[in-house]
Amino acid sequence: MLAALALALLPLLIKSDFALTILVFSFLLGMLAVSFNLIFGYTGQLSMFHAAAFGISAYATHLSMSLLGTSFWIGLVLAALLVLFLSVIVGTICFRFRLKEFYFAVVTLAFSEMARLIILNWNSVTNGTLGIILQEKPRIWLPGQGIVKLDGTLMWYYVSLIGLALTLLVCWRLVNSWMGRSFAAIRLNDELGDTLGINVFRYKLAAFSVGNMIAAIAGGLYSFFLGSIEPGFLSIDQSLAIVAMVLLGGRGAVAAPFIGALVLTTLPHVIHLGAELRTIVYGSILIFTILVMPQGIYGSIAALTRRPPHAI
Amino acid sequence: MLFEISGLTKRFDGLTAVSDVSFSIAQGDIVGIFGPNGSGKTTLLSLIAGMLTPSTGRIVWKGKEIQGHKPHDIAAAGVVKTFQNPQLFSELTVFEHLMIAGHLMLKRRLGWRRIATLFNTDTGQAGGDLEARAREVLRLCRLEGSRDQTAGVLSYGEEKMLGVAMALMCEPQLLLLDEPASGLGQSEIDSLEIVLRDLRAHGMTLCIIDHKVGFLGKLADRAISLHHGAKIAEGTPAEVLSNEHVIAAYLGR
Amino acid sequence: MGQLILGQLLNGAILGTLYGIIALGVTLTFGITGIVNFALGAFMMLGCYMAWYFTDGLGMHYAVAVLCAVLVTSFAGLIADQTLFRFTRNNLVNGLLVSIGLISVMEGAALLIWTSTPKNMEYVLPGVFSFFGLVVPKMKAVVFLVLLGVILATYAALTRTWIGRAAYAYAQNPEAAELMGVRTKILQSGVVVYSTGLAGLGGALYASLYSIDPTLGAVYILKAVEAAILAGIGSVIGSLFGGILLGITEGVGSIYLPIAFRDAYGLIFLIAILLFKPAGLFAGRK
Amino acid sequence: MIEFDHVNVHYGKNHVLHDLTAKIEAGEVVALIGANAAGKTTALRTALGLKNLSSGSLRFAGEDVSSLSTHERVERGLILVPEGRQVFVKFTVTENLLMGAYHRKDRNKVQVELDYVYDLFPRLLERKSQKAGSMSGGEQQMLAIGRGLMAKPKCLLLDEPTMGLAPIIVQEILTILGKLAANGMTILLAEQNASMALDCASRAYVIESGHISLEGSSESLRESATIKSLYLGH
Repeated sequence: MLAALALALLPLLIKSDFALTILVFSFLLGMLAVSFNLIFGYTGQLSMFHAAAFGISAYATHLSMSLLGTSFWIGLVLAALLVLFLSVIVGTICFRFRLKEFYFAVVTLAFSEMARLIILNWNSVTNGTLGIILQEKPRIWLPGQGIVKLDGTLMWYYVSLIGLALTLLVCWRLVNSWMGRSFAAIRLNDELGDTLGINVFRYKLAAFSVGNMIAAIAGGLYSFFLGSIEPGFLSIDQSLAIVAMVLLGGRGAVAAPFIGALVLTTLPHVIHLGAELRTIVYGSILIFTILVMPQGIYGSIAALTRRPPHAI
Repeated sequence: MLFEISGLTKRFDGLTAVSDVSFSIAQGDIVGIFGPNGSGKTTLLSLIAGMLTPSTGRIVWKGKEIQGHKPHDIAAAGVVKTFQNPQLFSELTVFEHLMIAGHLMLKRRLGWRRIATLFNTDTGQAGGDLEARAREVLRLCRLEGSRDQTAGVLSYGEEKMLGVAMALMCEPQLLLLDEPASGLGQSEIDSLEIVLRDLRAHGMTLCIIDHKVGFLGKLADRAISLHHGAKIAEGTPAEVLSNEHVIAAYLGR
Repeated sequence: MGQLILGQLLNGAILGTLYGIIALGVTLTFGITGIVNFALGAFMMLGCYMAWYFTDGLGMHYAVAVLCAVLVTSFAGLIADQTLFRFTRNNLVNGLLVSIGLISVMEGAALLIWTSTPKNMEYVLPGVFSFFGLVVPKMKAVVFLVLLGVILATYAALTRTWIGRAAYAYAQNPEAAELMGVRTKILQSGVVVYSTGLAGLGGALYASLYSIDPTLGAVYILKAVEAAILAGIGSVIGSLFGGILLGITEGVGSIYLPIAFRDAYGLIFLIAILLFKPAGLFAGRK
Repeated sequence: MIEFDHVNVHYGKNHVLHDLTAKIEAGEVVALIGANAAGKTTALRTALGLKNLSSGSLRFAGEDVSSLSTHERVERGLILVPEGRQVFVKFTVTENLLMGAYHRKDRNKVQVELDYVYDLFPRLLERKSQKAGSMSGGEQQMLAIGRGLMAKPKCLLLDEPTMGLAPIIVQEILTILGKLAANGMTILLAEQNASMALDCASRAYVIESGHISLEGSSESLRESATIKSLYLGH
C-alpha cells in the first residue's frame, strides 16, 4: 500500500522524462512478468506462449483500429479476447494431452514460433520484418479536461501504473483464493490434487488464459507507448527475457516479478553496455539466479527476514 | 447397495494385477481388504478411485457406473482415496493442505457462484464453513498441534494422518484407505484406530486395505482377502483369517 | 522437375545429418542427465568458429582444424558441465534455463570476438561429383558421410561396448546401473562432454559448407530438438532418421510452398508427434 | 563380513533407522524381517551407499565403507539385488547378466559365471535372447538374482526376493538360495514373510519402525510372539 502511494507520488519528485520513461517500460513489462508468474510460478507450467500473447495483441490492437476503425480501447479488448480464444485452443490441446514440463514448453514454443512466422511473412498486413510505426495515440477521459490524447510520459506513467496495479490486484485475488489454492495443488502435486477433486485441466487452463490475457493488455499498451510494433515482440528472446525477470525477481510473491522487470529494464540504461555485453550480462544473471539464488531477489530478502516465501 | 463392483479385471501387459473381483459395500460398513504385498490391493483401489481404467468389469456407485471416470469426478461424487505413501504438497502447512482439500466443499456449497468470491474478499458462509470444517478435521485427526507446520517437518505418522485429514475435507461418503497403518508405530496405530472408529460413528463408510491382518481384523465388519489379484475369501474377519487359502497365502505354503 | 526434387532430397538429407548429430547430443544428454541442453546449438557455433579460426587464422590443414575444433568444444563442454550442468542434474526446468543462459553468454561473446559479419571459409574441397545428371559438391558428400559415420559409430559403441551398455543401462534404470558398479558421475559428465563434442564436430563441418555467424546455433538446436522429439527422445538411430526426415521435408516442401514457411514444417511435425505419438516415431528402438 | 554399527538414517526430518546394529559373519545366511516401511529397504540401500547415514558406521570385510561411493562398495563385492527386481527392461537376459559383471576387472572372461547362472536358472537359458521387460515377475526375479551372482559377490543382499510371486516360483527361488548358502555364500535376506525367511536363514533380526526389536536364531524366533503378532495379529 505504502509502495503504491510512493509510486503514485513519485513523478512529483522525479522530473526527469528519461527516468519516467524507464519506469513506464518497467510497469508494462512488470505486468507481463507478474502475469507470467501466475502460469509459471504459481501453477508450475513453463509456458513459452507469453511473448506470443503479448505480440499478437500488439498487432491485433493496431489492426482492429486500422481495419475495423475501432478506438484503441475497444481494439485492446478485442485483442485480449482474441488472445483468450487462442489461449483456450493452445491450452486445451496441451493440457488435454497432459503435456508437462519440457513438452509443454516445447509445444507452446512451437505455437508461438508459428505465430511469429505468420506475422513475419504476412507482409500485406503486418509489414513483415520492418514492423509498423504507430502514429495514433489512444484517447482517454480525464476529469475536468474531457477526452484527451494519451500523450506525454506523465500520462503514460499513470496509465501503466494503474495497469500494473490492476494486474497485481487480479493476481493477488486469484492466488489468495480457492482458485489459487488449486493452482498451488497443481504445481506441487497434481496427482494428489486430482484425487482431492480438483479439476486439474480446468485450473491449468484458467491460469494460462488469465495470464495470457493480462499479457495481451500489456502488449497493446506497450506497443502504443513505444510507438511501433515488430515481429521481435514474439521472439524466443522476448519469452526468455520474461522468464529472466520472474526468476530474478522471485516466484514467491505476486509482486516479486516486478522487481525483476524493474532491474532488468533499468540496468541497461544505468550501465551503458554494448548490445553484445548486455546479452552476456543477461545470460549470466539468468544462470546466477538459478544456481545461486533460485528464490530470486524477493525470496532471498524474505529468507533474510525469515518470512516464509510461499504462503500458497 | 451403496457401492458394488463386479467382474473387475485389470491387465498390464503380461500381468493380470486384478482378476475378476466382485464385492459390494453397504452404507456404514467398514470393509477390510487384505492380502500380501503384490496381491493387487493397491491396483484395486486405484481402479476404484479412477487413477487407472479397468480392462473389464463395472464399478457402481449409488446406482451409477463410474469405471473409467476421472479421479476428480469420482472424488466429487463422494469416493475419496488416500495414498499408501503419503502424497503431500511439500512446501505448505498442514492447514493449507486442508484448505486445498476443501475445494470440493466450496464447489458443493457455491457451485459457479464461487467465481464471484474471486472479486469479493468475503467468501461468506461457505468460507466460514470451510475453516470450521478444517478445524474439526484437525481435532478429529489429532493434528491441532501441527496446524502451522510445513509438511516437510512432519513425522511419518503425522504425514499419513494428514492424508486421511485431506480426504475427510472432501466430505467423502466412501473413504478408501491404502494401508493407513503401514510404517506406523503401535501408539500411532492405536490412535488411527480411534480416529477410524470415530468416523464410523459419524456414519462414514470405509474401505481399508492392509497387508497386515492384526489392525484390520479388529476394526472391520467384513473382510475380503486378495491373492494374485483374485478374491480368495470373504466373510467376517475371523472367518477370513481362519480360511486355509488365506493362511497359505500369508505363510507361503 | 524430377531433378529438382532429387536435388532437394539430397540437400535435405545432408542438412538432416547436421540436425541429426545435434539431435543425437540432445537425446544422449537427456537420457543420461535428465536435462535438455539447449546450449548445444551454441557449442555448434563454437565449433564453426574454431574450425574457421584454425584454418583461416592459423593456417592448419582443414582435417586437423576440425579435430582441434572438436577438442576445444569438448573442453568448453567439460567446463560448462563442471561449473553449471553438474548442479542441475535431473532438474529439467533449471537445466533448460541454465542452458538458455549459457546460449546468451556464448552468443554475446562470439559477437564481441567475431562480430556479426558472416565468415566464409575458402573452399576446402572444391569440385563436384556428378552422376545421373545430379551435381553434388564433394565437400557436401564428405560432410554427409562423416556425420553418418559418427552417428552409426556412436550407435555401435552404445550397443557393443561395455561403456555403451552401461550408458544404456543407466538410461533405463539409473539406480540399478549404479548397483552394477557404474560410475554414474563420470558417466553423466562424459555424456555431456561427448554431446558438446558432437555439436562441435557438426559445427566444424558446417563451416566448410555455409557462411557462419554467431546466431546460427539457435536454428539448429530448435531443429535438433524437433528431430529428437520426432524420433522419440532416447532413440539414437532415430535421431539420425528424425534429422534426415526433417531436412528432406524442408527441402522438398520449399519447392511447393513458400520458402518462408520452411521453418514451420518441423513445428507442425513436433506438435503432431507430441499429441498423437508422444513416444516418437522410433519408440522402442535404441 | 558386514557390520552395521549404530546406524541412523533420516529422510528429511523423518528418522527411519534408529541405532541399527547388526552383524553378519562370512558364510552366514541372515534374515532381516519386518513389515512394509519398517526400514528393511532403507537398511539395504544404506549398506550400498544409495542412502547416506546420518551417524554410525558400516564395515564390510573389515574395512569402514561408510564414506565410499556405491561403485566402490560394489567393486569390493557387496552386491544388492534390489526390491522390485529392477532389471534392465530393454536388455535381453544375456545383456542383463553381463551388466552384472560390469564392475569386474575380468569382465571379458565371464563365461564361467554365465554358465553357472544358466545352470542354476534353466528358465533364463531358455529365454536368453528375450527382452527382460517381456518376462514374468518370477523370471525377472531370477534374472535379478542371476545378475547379482554375475558380480561374484562376497556378500549378497536380497531385498524381498519373493514379493508378489506365485508359491511355486517362491519355492524355486528358495531352493536356489539354499544352494547358494550351501556353497558358502554370505547372504542378508530382507523379507516380510517371516516364516519363509526363517526357513532360509540361520539367524534373523526383526525390524519394526526402524528399530531392531528382536534378534536371535531362527528356531528361537519362530516361537516368538512378536513374529506371530506381526503377521497374523493374534
